[in-house]
Amino acid sequence: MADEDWSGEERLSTAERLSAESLIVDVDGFEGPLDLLLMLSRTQKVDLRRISILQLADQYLGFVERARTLRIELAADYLVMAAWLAFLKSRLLLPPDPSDDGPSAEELAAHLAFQLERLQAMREAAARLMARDQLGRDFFARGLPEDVTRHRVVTYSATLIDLMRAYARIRTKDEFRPFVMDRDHVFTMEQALDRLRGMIGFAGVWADLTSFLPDGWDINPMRRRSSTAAHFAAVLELAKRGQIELRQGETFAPIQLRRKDP
Amino acid sequence: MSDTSEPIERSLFEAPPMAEQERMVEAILFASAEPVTVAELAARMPHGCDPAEALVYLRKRYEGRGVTLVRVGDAHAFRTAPDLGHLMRKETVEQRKLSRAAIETLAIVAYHQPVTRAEIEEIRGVAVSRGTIDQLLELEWIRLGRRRMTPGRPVTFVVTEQFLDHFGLESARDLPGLKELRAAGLLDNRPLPGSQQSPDEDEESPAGQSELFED
Amino acid sequence: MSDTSEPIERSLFEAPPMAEQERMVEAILFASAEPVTVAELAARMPHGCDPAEALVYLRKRYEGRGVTLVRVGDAHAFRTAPDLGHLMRKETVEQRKLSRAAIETLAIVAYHQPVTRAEIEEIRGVAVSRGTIDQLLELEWIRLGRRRMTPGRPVTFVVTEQFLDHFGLESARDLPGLKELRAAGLLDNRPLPGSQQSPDEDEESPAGQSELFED
Repeated sequence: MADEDWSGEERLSTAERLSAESLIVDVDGFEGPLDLLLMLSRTQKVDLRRISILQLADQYLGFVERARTLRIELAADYLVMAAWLAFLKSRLLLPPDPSDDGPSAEELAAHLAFQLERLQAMREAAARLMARDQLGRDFFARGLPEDVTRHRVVTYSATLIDLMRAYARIRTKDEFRPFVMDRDHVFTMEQALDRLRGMIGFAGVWADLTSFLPDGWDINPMRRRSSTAAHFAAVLELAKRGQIELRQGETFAPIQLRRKDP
Repeated sequence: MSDTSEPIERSLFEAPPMAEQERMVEAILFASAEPVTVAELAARMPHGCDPAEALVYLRKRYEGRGVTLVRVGDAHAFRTAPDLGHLMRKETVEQRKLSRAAIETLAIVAYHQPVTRAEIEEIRGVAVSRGTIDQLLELEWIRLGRRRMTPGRPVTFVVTEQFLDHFGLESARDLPGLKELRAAGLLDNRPLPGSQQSPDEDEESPAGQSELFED
Repeated sequence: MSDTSEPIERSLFEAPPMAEQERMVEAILFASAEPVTVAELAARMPHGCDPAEALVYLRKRYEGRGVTLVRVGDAHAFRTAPDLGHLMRKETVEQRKLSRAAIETLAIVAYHQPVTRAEIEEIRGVAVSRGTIDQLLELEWIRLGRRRMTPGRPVTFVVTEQFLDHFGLESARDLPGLKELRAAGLLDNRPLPGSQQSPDEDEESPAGQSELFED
């Protein structure tokens, strides 16, 4: 019973999700691209295998155009099929490209016809299944099952859904920590400035900036970049204060520094 | 350990006569709302009983009655005769209305099992909405099957005994029109032409394609 | 269900034959959750039926069977024959849901087996009480696995056959991965942007996860 408390919240959001999705689904009773095609093929009143895919594609693309003006959410689901059909249509219209080793327009059309036929078959199978006599509607189980004995055994139960939800909950817990920058590989300018202040006293002769980088910050590329940038910014700051001199032979040449004697 | 005592017990008490075994099976099945397997029957009946044989007699006895003995997978149950459903209106439990997507998904799982989510989407031509599979799992009409031994090792779905029980099927082989659909090649998983060139990715191609439909 | 017009049609002519009325009473009594009175039977059966007479025949039919027709006050019901009461020893089972701690622990064992107690605590982020593990052991959903070859040689836990049975799984490998959980809508919670990349990469490697199952 206590369990209901925490699973209730998830169940609610499932319902919310369902209702959110049915908004898209309920448009004119259409559910998806193939669904629409089935309807279109039926209005052509011909064998699915013999329909003009070209004509179908035209009608379909027309529908998507109209649908887009009505509901923008609809388009997202339909557009992939529309793009595919537009491609198929262009294939059917243009002479085959001999250098293209992809499937021919005929193959694509045949596959589409197969998909349509298979979906139609599944629709019919689903209808036949639901038309069957069903338990609790057409036939019934014993209304008063007898579990006679007083011998009481407590069993604990959990469903697979409970198990998966529990695991999902644990695994996503970590994802909810507040957003913080990962500072493992970041060397700040303040840190570099502190370091250099102590070191410039010994920089009587020109020395490469890179030689001032801290130990362990030159192997990992991320650390190297970060510490180089921090130290570069720091020496600029020190030069501005007139504590050091900087020089660079040419563009991209090593930057060198030395203590500026007063 | 208990095996050693078995022969002694048997020699002391013979198995009850078949008519008596039939009564026992009748009582156990009548008392249970859920189908009971032969193994469960055997476990509850005295040593040496043959519930499978008793079931044959019992089934015959109830032929044409208001209550009949049906088989559900490996198990058996008493159910009211379907032609008397109209008398039971009072007992009807308000059933959750399944969405069209859920019904189609259920049919695809039943006819194509074991089937992956990607395959379901390939057949339906649209993404399977998140709640749909959830709902069928919660109804305990489908469950997870073995993972498919293809790249990504996707989970598969199969129908359950509860599904068979609900739709009055002895086994998934008894699905209406199964043979015809198979003969017509409509249960084949035919990949999109052109995706064959790379056999490694072949299995993945329906998945890759249907991901395009995902939001 | 299409039979709804039947009773009306029949009532214009005559009541169904007694054998048919007997079937009806049999089905109604079987499916009803409570004993049914003659008046209730009459109300549910077609016009002109005589349930009292049908009950007499039905009672006779079930004489000496595994199930008998008994009178409970004014009403009638099927009951197990008294001499077979011992077969109903199927304990009355009280179902309780597992505690949140227990189900989380179980999930971690299933997904990460073989796993030590310290590892379970690390993944859950809280201590696991002795009672929780004992309960899962007692339920025979987890058992002790091999000792880990690390300092202290801690015991590990793995899931059992009974676990697979209860959850309708063919193997622990068939458990869906995080990505599939999310696809199935079981992971409603969207991660915060920024923390998204690395966990997603984790999910992409179900192979890595399933390696944990290798022994």
